[in-house]
Amino acid sequence: MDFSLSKSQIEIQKAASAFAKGEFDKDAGLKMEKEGRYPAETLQKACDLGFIGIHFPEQYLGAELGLFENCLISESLCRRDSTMGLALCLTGPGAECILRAGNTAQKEKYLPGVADGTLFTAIAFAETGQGFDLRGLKTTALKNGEGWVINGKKPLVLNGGTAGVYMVLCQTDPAADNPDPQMSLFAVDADAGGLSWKDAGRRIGCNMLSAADIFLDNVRVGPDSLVGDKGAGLALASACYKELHVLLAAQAVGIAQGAYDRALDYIRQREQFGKKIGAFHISWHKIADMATRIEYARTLVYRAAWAFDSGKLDYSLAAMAKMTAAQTALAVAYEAVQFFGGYGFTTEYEVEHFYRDAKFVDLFLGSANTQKELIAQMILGKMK
Amino acid sequence: MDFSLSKSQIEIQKAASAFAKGEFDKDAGLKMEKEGRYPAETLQKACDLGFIGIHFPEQYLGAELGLFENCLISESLCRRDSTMGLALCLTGPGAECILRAGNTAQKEKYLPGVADGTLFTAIAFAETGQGFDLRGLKTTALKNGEGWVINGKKPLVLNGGTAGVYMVLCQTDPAADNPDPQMSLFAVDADAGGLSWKDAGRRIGCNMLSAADIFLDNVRVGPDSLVGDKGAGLALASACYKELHVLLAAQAVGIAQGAYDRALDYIRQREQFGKKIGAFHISWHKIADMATRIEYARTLVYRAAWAFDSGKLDYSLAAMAKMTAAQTALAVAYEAVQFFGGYGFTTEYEVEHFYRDAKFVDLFLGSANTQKELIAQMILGKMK
Amino acid sequence: MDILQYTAAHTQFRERLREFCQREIIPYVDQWEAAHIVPKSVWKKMGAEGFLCTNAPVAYGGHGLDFLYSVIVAEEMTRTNHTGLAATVHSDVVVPYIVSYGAEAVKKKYIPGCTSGDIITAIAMTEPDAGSDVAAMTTTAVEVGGEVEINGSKTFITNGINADLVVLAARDPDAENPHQAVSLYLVEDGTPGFERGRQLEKMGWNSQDTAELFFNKCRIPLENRLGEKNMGFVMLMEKLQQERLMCAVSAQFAIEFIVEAAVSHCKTTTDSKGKPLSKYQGLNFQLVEMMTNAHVGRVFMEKLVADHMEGLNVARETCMAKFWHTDLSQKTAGQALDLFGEAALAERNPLVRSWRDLRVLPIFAGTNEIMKIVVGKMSGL
Amino acid sequence: MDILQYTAAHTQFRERLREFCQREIIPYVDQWEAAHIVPKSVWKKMGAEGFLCTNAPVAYGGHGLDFLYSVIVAEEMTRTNHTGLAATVHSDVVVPYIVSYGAEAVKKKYIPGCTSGDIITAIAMTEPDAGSDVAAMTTTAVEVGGEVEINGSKTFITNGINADLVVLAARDPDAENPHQAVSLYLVEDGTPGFERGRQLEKMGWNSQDTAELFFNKCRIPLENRLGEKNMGFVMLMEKLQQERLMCAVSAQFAIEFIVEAAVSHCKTTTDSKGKPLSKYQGLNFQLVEMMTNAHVGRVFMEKLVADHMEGLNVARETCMAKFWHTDLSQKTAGQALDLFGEAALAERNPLVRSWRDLRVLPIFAGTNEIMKIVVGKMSGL
Repeated sequence: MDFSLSKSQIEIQKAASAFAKGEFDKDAGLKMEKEGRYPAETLQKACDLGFIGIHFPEQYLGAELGLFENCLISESLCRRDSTMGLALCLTGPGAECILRAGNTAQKEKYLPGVADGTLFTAIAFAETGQGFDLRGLKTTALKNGEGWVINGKKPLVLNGGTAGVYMVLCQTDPAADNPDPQMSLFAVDADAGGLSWKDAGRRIGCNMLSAADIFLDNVRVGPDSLVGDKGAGLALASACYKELHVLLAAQAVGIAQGAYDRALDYIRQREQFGKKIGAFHISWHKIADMATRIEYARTLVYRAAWAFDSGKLDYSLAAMAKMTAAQTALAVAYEAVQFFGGYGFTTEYEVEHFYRDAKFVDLFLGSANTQKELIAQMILGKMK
Repeated sequence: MDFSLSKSQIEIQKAASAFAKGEFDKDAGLKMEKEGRYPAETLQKACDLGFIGIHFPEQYLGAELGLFENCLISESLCRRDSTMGLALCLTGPGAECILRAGNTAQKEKYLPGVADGTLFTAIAFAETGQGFDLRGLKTTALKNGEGWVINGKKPLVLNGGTAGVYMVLCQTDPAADNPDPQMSLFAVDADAGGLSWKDAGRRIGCNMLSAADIFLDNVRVGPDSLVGDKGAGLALASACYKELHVLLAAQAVGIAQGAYDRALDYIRQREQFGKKIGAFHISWHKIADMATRIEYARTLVYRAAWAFDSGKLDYSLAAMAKMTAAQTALAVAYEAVQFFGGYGFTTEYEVEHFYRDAKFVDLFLGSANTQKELIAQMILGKMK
Repeated sequence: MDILQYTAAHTQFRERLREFCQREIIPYVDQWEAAHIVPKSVWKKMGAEGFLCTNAPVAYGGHGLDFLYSVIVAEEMTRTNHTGLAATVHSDVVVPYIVSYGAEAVKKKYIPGCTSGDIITAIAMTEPDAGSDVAAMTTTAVEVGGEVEINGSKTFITNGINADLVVLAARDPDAENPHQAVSLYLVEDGTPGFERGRQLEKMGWNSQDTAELFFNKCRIPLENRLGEKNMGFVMLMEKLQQERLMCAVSAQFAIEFIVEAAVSHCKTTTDSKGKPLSKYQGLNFQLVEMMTNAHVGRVFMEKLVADHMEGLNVARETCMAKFWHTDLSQKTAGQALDLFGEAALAERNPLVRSWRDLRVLPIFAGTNEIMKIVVGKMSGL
Repeated sequence: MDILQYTAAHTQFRERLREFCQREIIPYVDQWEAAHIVPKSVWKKMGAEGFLCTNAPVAYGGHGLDFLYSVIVAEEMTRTNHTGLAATVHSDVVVPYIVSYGAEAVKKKYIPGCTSGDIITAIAMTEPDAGSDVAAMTTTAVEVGGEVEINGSKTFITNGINADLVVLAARDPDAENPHQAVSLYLVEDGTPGFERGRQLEKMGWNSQDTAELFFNKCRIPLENRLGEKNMGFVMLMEKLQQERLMCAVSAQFAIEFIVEAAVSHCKTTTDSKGKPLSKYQGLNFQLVEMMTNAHVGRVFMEKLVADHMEGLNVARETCMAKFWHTDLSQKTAGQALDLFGEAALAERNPLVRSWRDLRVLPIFAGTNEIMKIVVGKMSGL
């Protein structure tokens, strides 16, 4: 085993940190978070420097690197500013579907836009009340000549309203008796007739990006909209979740580290009862716990990212990484807020949005309950 | 980064697992645990196969491998049987002092015996009431001609009574005003006049090894007993703890994995209320938690072992590994006992001693409170 | 056994109040959250219907009702899932200082307005650089002739913008012992030299007009001092039991509110095969644990309320409750969001507001770390 | 307020019992732990001094005292830090079956001996392959003529070796509904066909003679049936409230015993500079948290005991308490060992025995998972 980053990985990490340090303005960030505005200029610069879509092939403006490098960037950006980091790293969650399963035409159509910051993408898989799996989705795509007609609704889609394309998971054989109903994945352009959206309002975190409920009302799409094979939708969605779980986990590690950095700075400066907060023994216990959690979460997340790039990541390790890192981010950010006391509760200091963003990452694409389902399915699922 | 084991590491791991599978007899193990007997024959075989002292240089019967390989062996043996594993892996906790800091004569005198199973060693550092550090030790070693006279007592020394040599940490300048009092480390042979011991009885776990209170009453040792430099005792003891913390952490991972293996087997077989325990949804949640903890603990421990072998392990990462792995072993073994129900509480099934051994590893060489002290010292200690 | 003796009158009061909340509060909460303040008119409505200062003596214009009415108000207000109309802070934290320590004339002057809702009160203790450390207070009060001149600033003041009357803690700059240097004063809105600072923007409590207050050569009549000079610290200590108790009580009611919502969500949300989430055993057990903790918390809280009503000194147990209940509220709110899953990402889910609002409970009225220090000391550790 | 009304008589009883434990139990515990059993003579001593079956009616030879005396016995026995002399199981779990369901003659025959300690009782419910699943019981009882023939085996029977009288649950092989198939019988020691199996070796409870019992064509008189035929399940359910309550009660007392020991250790153990461990804030807070949890648990437990004494149905709350208290006991015991550090490695540290003994509490009398299932059902989830 070798736990050291390669030279080029260290360079990427340094570059991302330097970029965040140079471009993220604390006050502007706090304001944008509050107002739910998108940092468009910063995205442009991030794209110019190649941070977005670094895992894309070169012909689609990527650097042909791996999930590992993508994770290093995510971690560095979120460490500097949790909301800004999420905003920059989650412009293209649907792009992974295209990248991993799309055909050449689809890649050409969508990937360069994601990499140069002109296109936001969205995944619209889940629906209300499907429990832990996606088998019960009600959105249908029915064959109509060469193409398809899509009907349904998808609640609370991240980037809803701003995305140029939606990856929509649909039932394509709703009448089938098959206990594993046939699902397929479609890339539906935002300007497709019949697609509409309604802003979903502020969220618990990640407020620089938009979110909306998406309505698909007799949306007609051509055969070229099908991503991957007909009937492969569930597998593709799961694979996409798997990659995103690791990416979110890396973001969570960044959030945890950023909250920790701020807490450590604060308790080294701030005095209470005549001594630095950091000199209180309870601070020692808390800091030791926080640091330990960050170390084990980061190490696990790196392992998951490495496994993905080595072609051997299973659902269970991805889910473990997501659950562990998100819970670490939450616990660390919680204590950071507590160290700051009353100030920690105000939006003047950053720790409160690190805490909310940690909860966002914890819930987004499945809370711990969902992750446990995925893990146990791998271990015990065969038993039934 | 590369999270895969090398070919030779995989072979070592396989060999250790195969050895444990072939040589550890469940019923004999339960009996020896209960009676506190040492598995001398098994140790002999383990030594013959080179599992003990694998990290020693070849001239001292080792394989010149690293802490990493030592950890892999520890993990594999403890996984098969927690108590047997601890018994085989902890015959020589004092040997690390000699290996890392002893002179050639000391290495020649002690290391081969440890590697061939004829010599047990012990560390006798801590004393009652020294709080979190070792600065307040009362055992003294006073210069006497060329040699030293040692007086003091060391409670609850593992391998006390069976060890051939004790690594005794002493004050060598007790009158000094130095806030960091001068301590030195001595290798005291068990047959030194004035050294006596009193059996400390059964422990919460690790009951195949002995433990005793050690009394040093005007024990005269020669100049060749001093390990490392005069005054270097505290640093050497800390370095020894650091290596042992990682080793204990690997043992904890093995204990966790072994308890998990048994739980998983059991819930796949055993029925309650007409279905397999493993089919109850709460089992899914528990197993997912257990598996996740094991993964992050193991990954962190491997990283610490790798860091040691790469010469860059700090006290804090070693302490994190110890704390995380021990708490994982405890939590996992606790749930394993719970899955077994009433049987889990009996000594007929192994999970109860896995649980007790987990608590042993958790407490031995410092509970979480001590580990947090070490971690925070690295982070906040400079502040004061 | 019933630890608390609710009578028919209590029940009737609760029903009236619940109806009031449904009518006058809940429909407006979103609006107030956006405005970061509640209109003064709603305080007056609440007063007019008899829900403010229930515990203040009739002789001074209060309702003279027992402390259980305060508990009922706390419960029903918690169930409105907003914090702007901080009636409990007003009626059960601030006004009791006036009742206990105000001169006769002062009581007669202010308490009727506090009861009617014409006077909204706030307590100003915390300072920007002092945090939990009362001994580090820098706001000064110098008594000269028949007046007192106040200089300094306060922060994190609940009802800060709306407040018509502020109970202010300030130091005597000449006193040597910092624990015998603090006095309490009443400062009216409009007094020259008393200015509001910024309204604080926060993670939660968005309808609450938490603010900074500034005092610059602010002069008030000497009769507005509460109690003896330099005895403020003792008075604060004396009243902290009830303040911290109300924290624990509010946390308990929030926990119950959240558990009910989580149970209802899990019972009514079904998976694709019609199985409710509550039948998934892993989630079912979480609900059971949440219900159990809520039940344990309820018993602990009721016992403490009963002891408090008997006038017992339960300062130690109250500090325990303050951290125990507010910590549990964090855990419960987090678990509830997990049960909602992605649906809990959006603020349109009311439990997101609960989660955000509750985060301050382990911080204010003495952080939970301070509570543990106090309990440790009182336990002889 | 005092939730439980301890009188001077209760206090006097407690003092007498504590003295008895100091004299007759604590000095011998190590011996009994090594022997894996307590001598029958100590049961008789305990009976002779009036500490057994305090709650059984005077008319049948019991002491006719209120349930608080049972709570006192549980508390004082817990403080002996051993489990061999399982007086609570005898007096408050097993004998109540005889009191409630025994025929007049049966009660007169056995209860005086139970009270004097001449008859030690056990309850035999659990079977090797059934675990918590009563419906899977395989031990059969066939009533033929005036006799009952019993065949089968039981395991994990507390007081199994010492028991002179066993309350046995067995199935009617002809009954169709497994929940209306179980009857309860009294089987005396020495009845032909009733054999003890192995004494079970366990992680803890080492002085407890937990054993397997075998019944092979074991014939008992029909009058030894408790209550109606095939109504055993209902009787078990009826008595489970008290059994589970006693689990929670014992866990609570163990928690308090451990917290006291941990506090005392940390106050008296000093570091090299004379600073007690309890002054290290990280440890100090742990002690405060342990004390607080113990206090919360005490209030919850007392309320439940009071309700139980009033005859209320608190089955749901009792199941909550059973898992809440026994889970807390695990956490508390673990934390205490951590505070002792390496000194807690050796069994000569009494808290190691507490830690080992307590581990069974979340397992027996219905695992904590079963408790959660029951609470969930009773809560309509």
